Amino acid sequence: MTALLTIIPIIVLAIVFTVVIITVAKSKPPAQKPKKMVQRRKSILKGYFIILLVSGVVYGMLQSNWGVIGDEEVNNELEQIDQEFYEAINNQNFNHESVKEVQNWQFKLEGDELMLTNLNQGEGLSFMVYVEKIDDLEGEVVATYYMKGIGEEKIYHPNKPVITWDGTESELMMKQHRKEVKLHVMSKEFPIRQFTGERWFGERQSHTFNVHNQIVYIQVPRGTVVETSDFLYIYEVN
Amino acid sequence: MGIVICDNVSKSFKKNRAIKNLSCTFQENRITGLIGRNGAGKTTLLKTIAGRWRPNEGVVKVFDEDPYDNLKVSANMICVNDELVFSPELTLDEILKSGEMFYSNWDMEIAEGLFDYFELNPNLYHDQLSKGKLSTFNMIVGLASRCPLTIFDEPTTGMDYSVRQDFYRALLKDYINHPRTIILSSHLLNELEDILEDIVLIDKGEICLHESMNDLKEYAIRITGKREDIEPFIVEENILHKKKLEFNLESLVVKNEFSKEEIEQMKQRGIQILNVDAADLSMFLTGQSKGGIDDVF
Amino acid sequence: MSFNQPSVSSAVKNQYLYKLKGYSSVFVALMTVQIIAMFFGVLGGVGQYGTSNGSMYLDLYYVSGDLIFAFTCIWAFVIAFTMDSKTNRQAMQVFVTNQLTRHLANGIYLVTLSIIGAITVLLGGFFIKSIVMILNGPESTFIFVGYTIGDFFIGLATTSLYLLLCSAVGYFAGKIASMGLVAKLVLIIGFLSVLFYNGLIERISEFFIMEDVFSIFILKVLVTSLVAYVMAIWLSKQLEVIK
Amino acid sequence: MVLNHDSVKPIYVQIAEWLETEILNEHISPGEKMYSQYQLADMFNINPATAAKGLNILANNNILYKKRGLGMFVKEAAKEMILLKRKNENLKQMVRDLVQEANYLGVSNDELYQLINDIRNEGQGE
Repeated sequence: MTALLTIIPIIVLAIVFTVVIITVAKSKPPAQKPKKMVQRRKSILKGYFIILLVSGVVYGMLQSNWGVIGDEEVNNELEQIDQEFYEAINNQNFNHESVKEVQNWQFKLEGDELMLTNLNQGEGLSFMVYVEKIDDLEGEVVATYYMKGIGEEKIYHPNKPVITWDGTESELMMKQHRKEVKLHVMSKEFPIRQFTGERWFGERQSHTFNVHNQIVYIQVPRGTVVETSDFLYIYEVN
Repeated sequence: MGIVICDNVSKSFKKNRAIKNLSCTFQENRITGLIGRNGAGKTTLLKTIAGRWRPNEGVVKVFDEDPYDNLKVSANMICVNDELVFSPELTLDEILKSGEMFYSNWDMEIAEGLFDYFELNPNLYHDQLSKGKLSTFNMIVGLASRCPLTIFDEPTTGMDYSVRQDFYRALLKDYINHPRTIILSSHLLNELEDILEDIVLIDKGEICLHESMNDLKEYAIRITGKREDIEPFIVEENILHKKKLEFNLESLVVKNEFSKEEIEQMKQRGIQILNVDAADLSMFLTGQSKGGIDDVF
Repeated sequence: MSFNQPSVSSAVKNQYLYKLKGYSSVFVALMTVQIIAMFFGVLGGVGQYGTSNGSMYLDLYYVSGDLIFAFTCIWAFVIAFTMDSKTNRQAMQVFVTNQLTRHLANGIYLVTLSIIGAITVLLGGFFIKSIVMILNGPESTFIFVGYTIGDFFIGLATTSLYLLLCSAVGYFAGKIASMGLVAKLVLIIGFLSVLFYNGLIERISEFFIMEDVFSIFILKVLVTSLVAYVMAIWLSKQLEVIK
Repeated sequence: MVLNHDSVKPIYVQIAEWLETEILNEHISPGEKMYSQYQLADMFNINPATAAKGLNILANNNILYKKRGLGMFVKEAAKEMILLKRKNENLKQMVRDLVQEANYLGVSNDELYQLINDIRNEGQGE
């Protein structure tokens, strides 16, 4: 109910405005040319209703042109792509349509220890790293960044990470610039939400999308010991 | 047949009694004048008849029904006063059309004819009208609605003389063509006495006279002569108004209860006998004291 | 002179038409209130919600006609509050009327206003959304929550019912307010204590807002409105007899 | 005719007299339909009841008679009736007033006769 309390200022504001507007609207038309007054008022009203009707049509067109996101159908589709993506990565099936290679880094490893460091750990930003150990890599480390192959919608794509070698050539530093996205959610009005399970200020986060999809795939020579810092999760492949 | 019957009706506001134990009957298809001074209780009586409120005591019957909150009475009665509130957004023309919608007897031809005659602009709004034009418009609504019971409460407020004469004539002509019960309240009797059939005089919330207009004109006479000549003929209670003149002369208004012989005798003694104007008579009947304002000096 | 035997239905119909034709200022008030609500809605100050999801920070602006809905509810309340005021009563008494027909005509009129209000609330929602999209341009990202014809009709019904509820309560409150100074004070104190008395407002709002079964919601609103309305008529009868 | 509101005579008496004059002047002939109370009310701008009272005076004096549903009609002998009535009532009253005034002024009978003769001659001389 705290949500309800937060809207009390809005209600008070609305009451004040409404009372003022209604007293103004109720006041008599001025003595001079009230005929024009009343006619003008009536035509303004007509104009208002026409604008409202037109905006209904406009919105319908915009919605169909720009596509629908957040719809159940679309969500299911995204979920399916999500599954296919992880499955493909796990099976090293990098040519699958759900996988898109973005960048590839190669480094020369000295010794048999590799330290992976997340430079973003203070910000609570984590990395998901797949590590594959391969026999015929001669002291090479290959890091590849993959993302989901789901079109151009930028809200699905975070900034790509920056991966660098530190001076000792045994520590791989990963950094990512957090991406800020401003989203306008074209929500349904409350009286509709009431019967779609969303209620007043209900679980609106449910509109958030599965964007936790940056995957860094690292190939290292077999026998290398991989150590990690916090906020960096490793899945060993094979 | 009594269209409106008031039996022992009292109505008070806060502590102020507007009408007291008032009984009267308004006959069907007559024009009755309700005459009284300002504050005599005319408006209170008319609003009670119109069913705007319930009397504190007594019974009011209109068309044999209690008018309060009564749809049948409302549909067959219109009460025109200067408090009529119409929509501020409707032109006069549109108000007339609304009237036509509500009242089944509505006569749009009369309404339009009167509109033209009084040069009212049908495109104006009600609250734009001057006091006189407002009364004219309200009067047109009252006439055109052609209700079996039509009440005009001080309908001529703000009208100038010629418009008042036109209104009385219009009222009479429409009444002749479509007889109905009309109650007309006014403090100006002399202008409308000819068109009235009955008159009800009201003073301080009480009825002091209910007569036909013709009887009212013979109700009293004015006798002027020397006091000692007059005195033998006069009964004290019958004196309505007394005025002392120079040379021991007196001018009395008395109830006309004299026989033909008495009148003859008075004439022979040189006593002057005149009729009393109905308007003057109503003033004397509703007056505070028998001498009028002269008593003060 | 023939007597006119009016039927209640024809008297109600005439009064209703007269009100509808002669009082467009209520729609002007509706329009103004909604335009103000739209202004705030387009500014986007409402329903902002930030969420961090790993490598992405989402600033979510919820765009909807919620504010229009709230303002319109208050409009319905205020209009109903003044509907049977002394001036408006006098305006009805000019023509054929009695208490029953007046209240019935008022009731039907308020139902009409509720439906018109509901249509404008929903269309106003589209208006806000369209304006936000046009102002932000096609480069911005919008999330459309699939809006079906069915949603529109559910919204229409629900909004009408909420507006009807507000107007019935407003009609009742207006009658209480015409009771005189003491009664007015009682009304205001009562209203404030309902607002702030622990738990009461929650229970009242839960009763309507948390109801997610449509048919039960309809029943709740209709019964409450009818009770408020009948109480208003009863109160009105008492008041007018006293006077 | 214009009604005289200041007259001692009530309006309905004035109406009755006017109707009599109409008959005497033969504007309405015997056997013809008399004006209705509504026509009279309209003509003189008076209440129809007042007009009816004026008509009733003539009916009571046997100058008019009622035909059911058709209105009032002028009797055949109306003119004679009016003349007789006026002689008996009105003229007598006028003479009474005349004599009274003469007494006041101390005018003798001879002088009065002389005056009447003079005025009659004046009328004939014209």
